[in-house]
Amino acid sequence: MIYDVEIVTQRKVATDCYRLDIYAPEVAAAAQPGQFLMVKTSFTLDPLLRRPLSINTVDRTRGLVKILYRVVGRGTSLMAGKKLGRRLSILGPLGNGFTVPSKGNFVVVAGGLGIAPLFFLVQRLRALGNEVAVFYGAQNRFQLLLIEELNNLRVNLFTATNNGSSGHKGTVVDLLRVQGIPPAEIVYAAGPPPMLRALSGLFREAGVPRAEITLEERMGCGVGACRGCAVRIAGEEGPVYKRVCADGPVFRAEEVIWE
Amino acid sequence: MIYDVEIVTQRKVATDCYRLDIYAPEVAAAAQPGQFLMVKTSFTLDPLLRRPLSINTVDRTRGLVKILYRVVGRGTSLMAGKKLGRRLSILGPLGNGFTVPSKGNFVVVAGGLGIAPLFFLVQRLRALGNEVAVFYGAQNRFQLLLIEELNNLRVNLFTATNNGSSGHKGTVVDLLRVQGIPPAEIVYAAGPPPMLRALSGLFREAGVPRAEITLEERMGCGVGACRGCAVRIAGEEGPVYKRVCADGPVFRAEEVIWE
Amino acid sequence: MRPVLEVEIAGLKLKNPIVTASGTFGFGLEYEPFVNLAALGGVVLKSVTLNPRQGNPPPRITETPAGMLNSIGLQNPGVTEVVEHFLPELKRRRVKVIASVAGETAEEYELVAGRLAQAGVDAIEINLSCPNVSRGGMAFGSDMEAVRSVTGRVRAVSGGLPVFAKLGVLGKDVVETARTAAAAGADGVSLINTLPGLAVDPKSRRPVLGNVTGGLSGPAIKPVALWAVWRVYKELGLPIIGMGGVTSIQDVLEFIMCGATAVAVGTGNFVNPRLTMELAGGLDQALSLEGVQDIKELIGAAHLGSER
Amino acid sequence: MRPVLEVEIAGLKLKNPIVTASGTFGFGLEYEPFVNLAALGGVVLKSVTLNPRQGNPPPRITETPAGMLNSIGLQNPGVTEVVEHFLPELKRRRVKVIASVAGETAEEYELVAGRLAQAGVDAIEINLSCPNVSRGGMAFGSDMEAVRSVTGRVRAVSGGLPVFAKLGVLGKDVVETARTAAAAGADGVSLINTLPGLAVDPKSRRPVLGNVTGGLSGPAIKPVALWAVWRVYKELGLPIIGMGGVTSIQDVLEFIMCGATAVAVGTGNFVNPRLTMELAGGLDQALSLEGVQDIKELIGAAHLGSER
Ligand SMILES: Cc1cc2nc3c(=O)[nH]c(=O)nc-3n(C[C@H](O)[C@H](O)[C@H](O)COP(=O)(O)OP(=O)(O)OC[C@H]3O[C@@H](n4cnc5c(N)ncnc54)[C@H](O)[C@@H]3O)c2cc1C
Ligand SMILES: Cc1cc2nc3c(=O)[nH]c(=O)nc-3n(C[C@H](O)[C@H](O)[C@H](O)COP(=O)(O)OP(=O)(O)OC[C@H]3O[C@@H](n4cnc5c(N)ncnc54)[C@H](O)[C@@H]3O)c2cc1C
Ligand SMILES: Cc1cc2nc3c(=O)[nH]c(=O)nc-3n(C[C@H](O)[C@H](O)[C@H](O)COP(=O)(O)O)c2cc1C
Ligand SMILES: Cc1cc2nc3c(=O)[nH]c(=O)nc-3n(C[C@H](O)[C@H](O)[C@H](O)COP(=O)(O)O)c2cc1C
Ligand code: FES
Ligand code: FES
Repeated sequence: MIYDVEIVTQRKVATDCYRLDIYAPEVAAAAQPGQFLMVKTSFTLDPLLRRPLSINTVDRTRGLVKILYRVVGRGTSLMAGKKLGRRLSILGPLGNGFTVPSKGNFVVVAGGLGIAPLFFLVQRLRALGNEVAVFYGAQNRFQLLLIEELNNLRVNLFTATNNGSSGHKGTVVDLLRVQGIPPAEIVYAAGPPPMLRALSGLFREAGVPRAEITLEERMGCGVGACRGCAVRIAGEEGPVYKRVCADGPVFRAEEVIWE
Repeated sequence: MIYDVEIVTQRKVATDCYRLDIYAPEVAAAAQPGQFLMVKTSFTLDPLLRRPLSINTVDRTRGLVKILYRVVGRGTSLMAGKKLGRRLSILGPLGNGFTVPSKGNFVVVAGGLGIAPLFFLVQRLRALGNEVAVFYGAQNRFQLLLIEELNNLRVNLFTATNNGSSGHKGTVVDLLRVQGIPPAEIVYAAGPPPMLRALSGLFREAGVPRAEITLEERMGCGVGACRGCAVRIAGEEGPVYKRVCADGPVFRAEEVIWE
Repeated sequence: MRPVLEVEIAGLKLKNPIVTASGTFGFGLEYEPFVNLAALGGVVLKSVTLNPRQGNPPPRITETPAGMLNSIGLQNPGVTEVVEHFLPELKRRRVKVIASVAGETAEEYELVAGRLAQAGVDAIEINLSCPNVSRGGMAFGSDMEAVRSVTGRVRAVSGGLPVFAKLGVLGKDVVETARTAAAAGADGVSLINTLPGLAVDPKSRRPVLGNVTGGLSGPAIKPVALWAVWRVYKELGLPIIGMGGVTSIQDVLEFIMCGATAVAVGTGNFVNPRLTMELAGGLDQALSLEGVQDIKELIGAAHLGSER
Repeated sequence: MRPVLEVEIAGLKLKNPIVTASGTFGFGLEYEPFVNLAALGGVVLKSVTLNPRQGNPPPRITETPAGMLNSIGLQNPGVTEVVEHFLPELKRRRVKVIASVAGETAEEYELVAGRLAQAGVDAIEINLSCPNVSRGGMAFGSDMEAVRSVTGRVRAVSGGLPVFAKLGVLGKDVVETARTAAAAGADGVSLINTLPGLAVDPKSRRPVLGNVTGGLSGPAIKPVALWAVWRVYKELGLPIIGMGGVTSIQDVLEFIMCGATAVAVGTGNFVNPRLTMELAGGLDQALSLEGVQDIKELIGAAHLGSER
C-alpha cells in the first residue's frame, strides 16, 4: 500500500499540466478506475501532507502507473520539478472506484482535469466492448488532454471549449443541454464542483438511471481515519458526513448534498 | 549583498565533504579571507534559515566563489543534493575577515573543516610573498582536504591525523605541542571549539604576539541585527556578548571567554 | 543485548513508548493495512461522545507551514458503537487501548467514561479541549472548576484504570491545569492538544475552514509541546504522554528526555502511515547506538544539570 | 490607477502597512545594505530597557520545523544609547519609528517610554512578554493587574503618541488581555509575540538553548497569529499590528483580511533580508490584480459573512 517509487517519465502535456509515469507494479496490478494515490511531494516537512491524485491509467505489462495533474500550488509545482529517476513516496490504490459493468451503453462527462480518473474508466469500459460516449469540456483546445488516446479507443467523443476553439462553444454542461444525454445504463462525471452540481441537476431532470460522480476534498490521512475529507451525503436518517477517501471518492450523484 | 546564483560545479572531495563552485562575480571581487556567506538551502519553508558557510576561496577572473563544507544535517545534505545548473540564494560577503599584513612570517592552524576559511587566507598571504607554516589536523588522511593545493602554494605543511595515516599521530594541538609554534607575527586558527580553546591556551603560554581565530555560532540574520550569534568576549568593562556575524567571525584568541 | 523498551506509565504497562494520538488514528483498524497494532505500545482512540456526532462543515483540513489545521468537530459514532463494534475487534488484536472521552457537559464525560471502563479499555484519556456548552463554549481545560469536576467524575467511574487528562496550552498555564487535574484524580497528563489557529484564502477572502478556526498540529508545534512537557515534568513530576509533531526517532527521544514516558504520534501518521511501527521498531537500534540499556534511563534525562 | 497603500493606525499614518517586528530588525540601520528604510511603513525597534542588557547565554537560536526558537534575552544598549545614537540616524532617514519598551518593573517601562516619547519617536509599543521580577518572573502580559499598571503608566508619559500593547497568546485569553490593555490606555495591539518553546539535542541530552526555553517564531506560528488577530478584531475592533510568520504577499493579505491594519515582518527578514521592501513594493501589483483600489477595503474583509 505504501511504496517508494521511481519516476520513469514526466512530460508537460499543456500549460501547467503534466503526465507522470511511475514504476509501481503492485499498484498497477491492483488499481481500479476512480481510485487515487496519496503522493508525498517533498522530503522535507514543508509541504507536509500528501496530495491526493487520481490514477490516470496503468500499464500492467510494464508495471507503470500514470498520473495526470495540473500545477495549482506548492505541492504540484514541486512534483513538476522532479526529473526522471527521482523517487516519490506513494500510498495506494485508495478509495472506491467507479462501477464497471461488463455490458451496456455508457456516458462519460469530463470537465478539465476530470479527465484524469475518467480516462482509465473509459479504457476499461471499452476493453469490455461497451459503447461509450465521452463529453469533454475545457478552457480551450490546448487544455483538452488525451484526445488522441481517446480517439484510439474509438469512443464517441464530443468536446466543448469556452472559447470555441474545439467543438461546442461553451461548457460541457451547455453541450449536454444542447445535445441531450444519450441513453445509458450509467452516466459518469468528474470535474470542478460547480460543474458536478449543475450536472447532478441535469441528470435528475433527464431521468438518468444511475449517475456516478467523483468528488474532491482536502485530505489528511487518505485512509479513512481522520474524518478530514467530509462531504455531506443524504443518508437514510438525514444528512451525514461521509469520507471522500474511504467512502468515495465516487458517489452517486443524487446522494450528494451541495452546500 | 544578496544574489541568486548558479551552481557551476559541485564535487565530493571526501566522505561527507563537498566543494561547491558558484558564479557570483560581485562576491568574488569583494570577498576577504575569513568572511562568510549565508546560504539558503531550500526553496520551501523547511529548513527555514540560511546556513553560514565560509568563503573557501574565489576565482576573480572567472567570477567564482568556492565553498567547502561537510554534510552534518538537513541543510547541508540538501546542498549536497543540488546538481550543477541549480540556483542558490546567497548573502555576502559577511563579517570581518583575518588581518592580512603585507609582510612577515605567519602560522596557520587548521582542524578539520577549519581549512575552509584558512585556505583563502593562506592563498592571500602567499600571494603577498609571505612565509606561511600550515599545521593541519584531521581524523584521517582522506579527511585532509586541499593538500595538493596547499603544496602548490609552497607552504611549510605539517599534518596530523588521529590514526596516524598521515603526519603526526594525534591532534594538531598535540603536533604543535611537540613541534613548538614557529616564530610568527600572527598565528591564525580555525576548527572545532575544543581545539580552539586548547590552542588559545597554547598561544598564551607560547607568548604568541597576535592570534586570530574564527568562531562559529548558530545564526539568525547573519547581518548583526538579531543578536542570536552571541559569543562572550572580554571587554574593557567586563565580559560582553559580541556578534559572531558582525563583530567576527574572526576574533583575537585572548579576548574570547570560553564557557 | 537488546535495550529494554517496556515502560510503565501510571500503572499501565506498554511494550514500548509509542502510542497514537487521539483523532489521528481513528479506532486503529483504519491503519491495519500499514501497521501491526500489536507492535505498538498502545492505541489511543478518537475521542468518543455519548451520542454519534456529525462534526463540523467542510473544509475541515488545511495545510500550514510544517503543520495542518483541522476542525473535525469530534465526528464519532458514539460510545455504544465503539463499545459494541470497535473494542471487541481491538481486544482480539491484543493491543493496549486508551479510550479518549469527550463531552459537552461533565455528566456526558462521566457517562461515556463509565461505559468505556466497563467495556474493558486499558486506560482513559480525558479530552479537556472540548467546548463546555454550559459555559458558552469555553474549553473545559481553561476553567479550573470544570477540570476538577470532569476529572473527578471520570476518575470515580473508571475503577482502577489509569486516567490521563489531555491538555492544551492556551487559556490557563499548563502547569496549573495539570496540577488541578492531578489533584482531582488524574494519574497522568497527555500533552499537548492542538493550538488554536486560522487560515484565510486570500482569493475568496474567507477563512479556509468551514468552522473558521481549527486546531494546529504537526512539526510546527513540536517546540511548544516540548516546552509543556518539560515544565510539567519539572514542576509536578507527573507521568506524561507527550505529543506534538513527532515524525522521527529523534523527536521521540526529545519528548522522552523532556520527561514523557510515552510518546504519541498524530499528524505524522498522515505523512507516513507506517510511522508508529517504524518508530517502535527503530528505537531498538537508536538506543543500542547510544549505549542505552533501558529507555527508562532517558525519561527526563535533559533535566539533569538543570535545577529541578 | 495605483491602489492606495497608505493606512492610518491609531492616528499613526504609514505610507504602507509593512513594518518590522521588534527584535528582528535591530535598530533598522543593520538592514540598510538591503532595505531603503524610507520605503517601509515604519520600523519597530528592538525592545529597549533603561540600562544596557547583555542578554542570555548562547546558544540563543535554533531552527525548528518552519520556524525558529530564540532566547536573546533582550540584549540591548539601553535607552540612552538608543535616544542619542540611533534615533537621530533614523530621523534623518525620514522613516516612521515605533519604539518598543521593555522592563523588569512597571517603573522601568514608564521611565523608558518617557525618554523615548521625549526623543520624538512616532509611536510606542509595550513589550508585555517580559518577565516581571516582582512577580517571580511571570510575564507582565499574563497578569491583568500588571497589564493595567504598565499600560497606564506608559500611556501617561507618552503624550499624544499612539501606544500599542504587544501581546503573546499564552497565559490569559488574548481578547481579555487586549481588552485590559485598551481600557488602561493602549490605542491598539501588536499580535503576536513568540510562543514559548524548547528543543533538545538528543546527542548531548540537553536543551539546545543556553536559556533552556525560548520563543517560537516564523511560518510555523502563522495560523496561531491569524487566530489571535481574528478574535481581537472580531471581539474588540481594536487597531492591530499583525505578525507571525509573514514571508509573502499572501501572508500579508491574510493578516489584513483577519483585521490587521499594519503587518510586521520578523523571522522573514532572516530568510530574505529584502523581504520588507519586496512586500511593500509588491502590494501594489497584488492589489491591482485583485481590483482593489485601497488596501483599507481589505482590513477585516474575511469577517464579512461571519457574524461579527
Ligand atoms: C480524490 C482526489 C483525486 C484528485 N485527482 C487529481 C488529479 O488526478 N489531477 C490533479 O491535477 N488534481 C487532482 N486532485 C486535486 C489535487 O489533489 C490538488 O490539486 C492538489 O492537492 C493541490 O496541491 P498543491 O500543493 O499543488 O496545492 P496547494 O498549495 O495545497 O493548494 C492550492 C490550491 O488548490 C486548492 N486545493 C488544494 N487541495 C485541494 C483538494 N484536495 N481539493 C480541492 N482543492 C484543493 C486550494 O483551494 C488551494 O488554494 C484530486 C483530488 C482528490 C481529492
Ligand atoms: C561563520 C561560519 C562559517 C562556517 N563555515 C563553514 C564551512 O565553510 N564549511 C562547513 O562545513 N561548515 C561551516 N560552518 C558550519 C555550518 O554553518 C553548519 O555546519 C551548518 O549550518 C549545518 O547546517 P545543517 O542544516 O546541515 O545542520 P543542522 O541540521 O542545522 O544541524 C546539524 C548539527 O550541526 C550543528 N550546527 C548547526 N549549525 C551550527 C553552527 N552555526 N555552528 C555550529 N554548529 C552548528 C548542530 O549541533 C546540529 O546538531 C560555518 C559556521 C559559521 C558560523
Ligand atoms: C485530524 C485530527 C483530529 C484530532 N482529533 C482529536 C480528538 O478527537 N481528541 C483529542 O484529544 N485530540 C485530537 N487531536 C489532537 C491530537 O491527538 C494531538 O494532540 C495533536 O494533533 C498534536 O499531535 P501531532 O502534532 O502529532 O498531530 C486531533 C488532531 C488531528 C490532526
Ligand atoms: C530573534 C528575535 C528577537 C525578538 N526580539 C523581540 C523583542 O525584543 N521584543 C519584542 O516585542 N518581540 C521580539 N521578538 C518577537 C517578534 O517581534 C515577533 O513578535 C515574533 O517573532 C513573531 O513574528 P515572526 O514570526 O514574523 O518572527 C523577537 C523575535 C525574534 C525571532
Ligand atoms: S482524509 Fe482522513 S478520513 Fe479521509
Ligand atoms: S546572526 Fe543575527 S546578529 Fe549575528
